[in-house]
Amino acid sequence: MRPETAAPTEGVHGPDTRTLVLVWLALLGLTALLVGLSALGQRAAVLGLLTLTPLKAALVFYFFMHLRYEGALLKAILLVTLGTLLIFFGLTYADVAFR
Amino acid sequence: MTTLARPLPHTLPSYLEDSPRRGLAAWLLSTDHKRVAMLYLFSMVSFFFVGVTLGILMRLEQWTLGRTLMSAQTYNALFTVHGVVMIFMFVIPGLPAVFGNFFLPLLIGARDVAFPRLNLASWYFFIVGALLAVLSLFTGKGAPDTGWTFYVPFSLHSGTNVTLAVFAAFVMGWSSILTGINFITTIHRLRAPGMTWHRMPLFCWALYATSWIQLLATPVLGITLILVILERSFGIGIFDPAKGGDPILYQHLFWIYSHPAVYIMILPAMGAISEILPTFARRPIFGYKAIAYSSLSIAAFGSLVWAHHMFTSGMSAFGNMIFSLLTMIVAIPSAIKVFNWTATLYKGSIRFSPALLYAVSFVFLFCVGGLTGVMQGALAINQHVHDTYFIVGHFHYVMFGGTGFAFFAALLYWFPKMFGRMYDRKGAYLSWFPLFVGFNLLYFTMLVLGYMGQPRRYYDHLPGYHTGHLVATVGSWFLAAGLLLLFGNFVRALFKGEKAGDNPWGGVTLEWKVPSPPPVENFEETPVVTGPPYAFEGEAQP
Amino acid sequence: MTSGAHASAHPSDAFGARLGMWLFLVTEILLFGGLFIAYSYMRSRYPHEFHAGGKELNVFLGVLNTAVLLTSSLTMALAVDRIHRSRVRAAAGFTGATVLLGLCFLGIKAVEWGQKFGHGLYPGGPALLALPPGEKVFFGLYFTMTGLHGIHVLAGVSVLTAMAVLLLRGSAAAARPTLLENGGLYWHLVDVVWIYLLPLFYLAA
Amino acid sequence: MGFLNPAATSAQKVDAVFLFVFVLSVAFLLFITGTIVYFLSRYNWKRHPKAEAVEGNTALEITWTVIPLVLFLVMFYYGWTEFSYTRNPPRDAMAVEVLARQWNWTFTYPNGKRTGELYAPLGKPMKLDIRSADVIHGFFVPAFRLKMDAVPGRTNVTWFRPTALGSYDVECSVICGADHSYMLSKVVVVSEEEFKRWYFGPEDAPPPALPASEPMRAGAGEGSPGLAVLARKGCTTCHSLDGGVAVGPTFRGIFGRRDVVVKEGLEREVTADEAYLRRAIQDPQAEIVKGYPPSMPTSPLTERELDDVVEYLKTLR
Ligand code: HEA
Ligand code: HEA
Ligand code: HEC
Ligand code: CUA
Ligand SMILES: [Cu+2]
Repeated sequence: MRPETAAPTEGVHGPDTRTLVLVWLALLGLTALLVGLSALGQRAAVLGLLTLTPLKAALVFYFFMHLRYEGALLKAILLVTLGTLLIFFGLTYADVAFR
Repeated sequence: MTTLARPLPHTLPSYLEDSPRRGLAAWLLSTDHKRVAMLYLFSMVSFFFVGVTLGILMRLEQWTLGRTLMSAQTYNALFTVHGVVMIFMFVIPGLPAVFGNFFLPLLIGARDVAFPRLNLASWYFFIVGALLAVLSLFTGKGAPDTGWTFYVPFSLHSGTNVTLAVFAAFVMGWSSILTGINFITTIHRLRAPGMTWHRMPLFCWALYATSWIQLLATPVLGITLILVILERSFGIGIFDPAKGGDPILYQHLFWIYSHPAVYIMILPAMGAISEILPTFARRPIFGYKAIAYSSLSIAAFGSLVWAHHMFTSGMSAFGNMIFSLLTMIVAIPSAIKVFNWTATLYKGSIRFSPALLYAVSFVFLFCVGGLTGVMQGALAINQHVHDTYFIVGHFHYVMFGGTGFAFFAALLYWFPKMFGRMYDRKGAYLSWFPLFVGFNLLYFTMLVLGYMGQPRRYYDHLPGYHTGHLVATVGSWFLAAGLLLLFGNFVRALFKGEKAGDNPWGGVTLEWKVPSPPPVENFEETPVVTGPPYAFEGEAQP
Repeated sequence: MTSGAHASAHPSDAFGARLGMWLFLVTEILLFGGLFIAYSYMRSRYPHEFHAGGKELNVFLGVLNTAVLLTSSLTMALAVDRIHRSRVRAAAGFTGATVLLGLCFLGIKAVEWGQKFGHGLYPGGPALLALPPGEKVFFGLYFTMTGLHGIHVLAGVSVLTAMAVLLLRGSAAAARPTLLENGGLYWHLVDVVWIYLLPLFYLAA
Repeated sequence: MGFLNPAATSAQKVDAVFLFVFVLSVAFLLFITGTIVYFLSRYNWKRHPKAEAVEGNTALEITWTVIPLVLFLVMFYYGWTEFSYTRNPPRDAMAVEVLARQWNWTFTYPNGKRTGELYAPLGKPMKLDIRSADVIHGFFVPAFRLKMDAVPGRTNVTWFRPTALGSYDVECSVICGADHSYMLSKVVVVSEEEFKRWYFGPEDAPPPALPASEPMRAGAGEGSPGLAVLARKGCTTCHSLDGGVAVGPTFRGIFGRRDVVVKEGLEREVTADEAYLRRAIQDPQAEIVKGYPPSMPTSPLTERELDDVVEYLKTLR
């Protein structure tokens, strides 16, 4: 294994049961919050969409998918992916938003 | 290397002789990366000849005004199938699937790619997709007639077999994605001890960048094609203006993939050229890091420019502006490569060979293609030349003159390694003349026709363009002659070629340190790398 | 001699296998990413129609399904945790629970689609054709995106079922964490996609 | 040949940008090719047996990054300004609606006049609102270096100011089906007086003509008035007069022909008498001739034009 890319693969490297359950509760709580926020109206709903949803996704990535316990490579890969997607969005909007 | 800690032993039989299976199964079920590469090579060259024949037929149709050989419907099917075959079955898998599969593990000192079975599965995806595409010609209401771009709403209304063709492209896309996953993992995990990133040959850098584009862009095409199929079968209304959909959205999604795809085609070609030039100049490549990083930046910037295919579609003024600006910027890394290649010849000790001749022709033809690309990127010029033969000229220069010639150059360079036999070098020089002359006669004329205003995908043309069409058609015959000579030479060498020896060109990267053809395991013992990739000092002259 | 290279270059490279899986997830993200681009493009063209369309959806079922899927993600994560601790039967149990929750999700989805279909709201359906253009697009996207997501859930359920069976049968390959871990990564990604679909269609449309 | 003759202000601007980029490109191409050929011969191993390992040169790398970058930015800027010119019509431009459909062009003027060829007064700006009735087409006038797609569901705008009298090709530039390459028309640039005579003239005023040296396309305006209407309204793009295969049924021998038509889903046989012909022209979607697509548009014809057409169709034996 190459030192630069080797990740801590040995042994158990995930969160323990307690952490997992806490994350799950947080996810449910955030969902409830999102639903509540959306009831307030369109603006609040969009605000929730833009803030709470990425937060929920981050929790899943970070704990359920063990990203927190991985080396830099996998984190970089996810960042590149999301960055690319963001660029696709941004440049599409360069057309759509200025019609 | 690539300077090795010590020379490698040579005792094992070659991969061509060593297989637990017999007959066809030895090929169709083998997960050896070299055999998979051969599967790709032979299936792809066959499709290439199909595509090329369609190209010749199109040229013949333009020989006279009005009908020459076929109906308008047939002509429309011809350029569609020609485009689909050439793009999805030849230039996109082209260098990565053949030379990447064969040489990536060899170049980094690995025994195979990271996921050998997945690798074979990729070929099956490819061949199934390709066969579906062929099937789409003969079933339903005839071959698709929309052009390889499948623009909606025409592709929604067309009665021809668009659905099957689109599905075929979808399947082939997965082949491309799986190959990309495999190569990235291989480069990260399977480099030999001492093979640091900056000791990797440049072809590997190019493949790495290519694989990332395949991963990030191909899925977008996948979903776009699915939407076309859903729209055709269920009328979901996302693209159909009659239902509130928007054709421009389709164009965005299509080009988000298809512009990066042109860099999938050219990057490995550039990588192969970066291997060939130092070997024959017998000196390290000029600006190793500049070339390596420009591959990555082409991959990155390449995903920012897609809408330069849509300048006349009615995109917003701001969109036009920003995409034209970015298009100009993506040309910079290509320019850096061209200058570094030129400088690599400086103060070398150049041995001429067919591979070198094709490689420098690549540089010339790619420059013509690239510079016409820059012209199209300038907004004012684009609105005149868009959808004319100027575009057709541009992309044949970059795809055929670029990727195609690099494919020939790579084949001339690595053929002795892959098969252990040498082709007739004089014959290879000889076929260059008709190829090069015919190429320019055919495609430069197209550039002129395009600026005069000949639209593309035209079955018939106005009388004013007739002379140009005649010249181009004659050029295509020269081209055909050259291609037949070249491939005839290869076929002859497969059976009758003399033994090539392990290192006919005096190359120094790892693939030249193993026997020709290499054994199944590639390396009898794991090589230990101690130096940069192109160190020619102290190497024996061939 | 030849067999070594043919099986897998490095069968023990657990990180390599995970890397491969993550790269595959990259493609899945962009596959759905294309649809998200289409969604936001159309939404900025038809803000009001999207709002009207969103009102027609059953928020209760959507939120319920979110809870189901989030819980299935928890059981999946627990299964992976157990396999790391070599507690194979527990891992199989949690995998089984994940499968059941996945099926539950699909069941609710089926009910929801069934209601829409019952009202003639399906691509080409009479009620849908009567809607203004923007709402047609909204429902087109709704069916496409939830449908594609459903197919992914179905694929995940099949893969996890196979793994649970392998674990119960005591397969050595399945007892190595790699397989279940990769299955889990896939399942969580499907969950993430749904986390986005919920507000896009049910809440903030 | 005449294809390269620029005939509008937009053409002059595009040509200028092209020339600029072209000259730079040729210079770079010659420089690179020359250098490669020179190196190949100068550093051939016979003349230069010992290679020197020059690994790179940072100053050079920066030079050949920055110089092209600056040049590219200039090209972009020049291209963008001249492009913006063609996208921003002046206020006094006459607005003509361009409707594309498989496979012909219809031009509608502000006063409701409708033609199959575009007539434009010399030196006056003309704005085009480009629409499509079915699939995407492309409105392309090579002599004006002007191109704009006709996209269903939206209106794209461009404009031109002609600088020379003459008749110039209009070509469809986006693949739109079998007859894509026959989806042609003309822009006829006439003097302002001639244009006004036609534009303000009566409904059936003869189309504006070029000075005698520029012949009009054969057929249009010659012979019977019915034929002139057919040419003007673009009927002949879909219907042949000589029995040739086209989008719609041929007009040859149409009068008295027995056709199978589909009406409200039912097939029946009709004889093409005068009443039927009038119905088929005025309400084309009501009865569809079997084996043809329901793609014929409704073109408003005056009573007089209708009479002329029907009279003419009778003569096509
Ligand atoms: C291998 C494939 C390939 C490659 C590498 C490229 C490379 C480039 N392409 Fe090309 N392109 C295609 C394949 C490719 N293209 C295809 C298939 C189409 C048509 C699709 C269809 O519609 O069917 C197309 C269409 C296309 C269009 C759309 C035209 C239209 O339809 O209106 C544009 C517009 O900007 C464009 C631009 C460019 C540019 C700027 C580059 C650049 O990357 C080029 C960079 C290279 C150089 C610039 C040369 C070297 C540099 C120097 C020598 C430096 C010195 C020069 C100066 C300072 C001037 N291309
Ligand atoms: C790598 C890609 C590639 C390659 C190599 C080629 C090669 C050729 N193409 Fe290609 N072409 C495309 C990609 C490519 N094309 C694409 C993407 C399009 C756009 C499609 C679209 O609009 O949707 C296109 C469109 C296109 C057009 C435009 C059609 C139109 O707009 O109306 C034309 C017109 O002449 C043409 C001609 C040719 C010719 C003559 C060749 C020649 O190079 C062929 C040379 C021929 C030979 C060298 C023949 C030798 C062999 C034989 C004679 C057969 C012998 C057989 C056996 C031994 C089995 N092509
Ligand atoms: C876009 C193509 C198109 C144009 C333009 C067009 N038509 Fe047609 N026409 C058709 C088609 C297709 C049919 C057959 C289907 C139908 O009956 O509607 C047809 C049918 C007809 C028929 C009935 C023919 C028969 O055999 O019964 C007549 C008469 C006719 N057209 C006259 C005209 C006239 C007059 C014009 C011009 C004002 C015109 N068409 C313009 C496409 C066209
Ligand atoms: Cu209309 Cu092409
Ligand atoms: Cu492009």
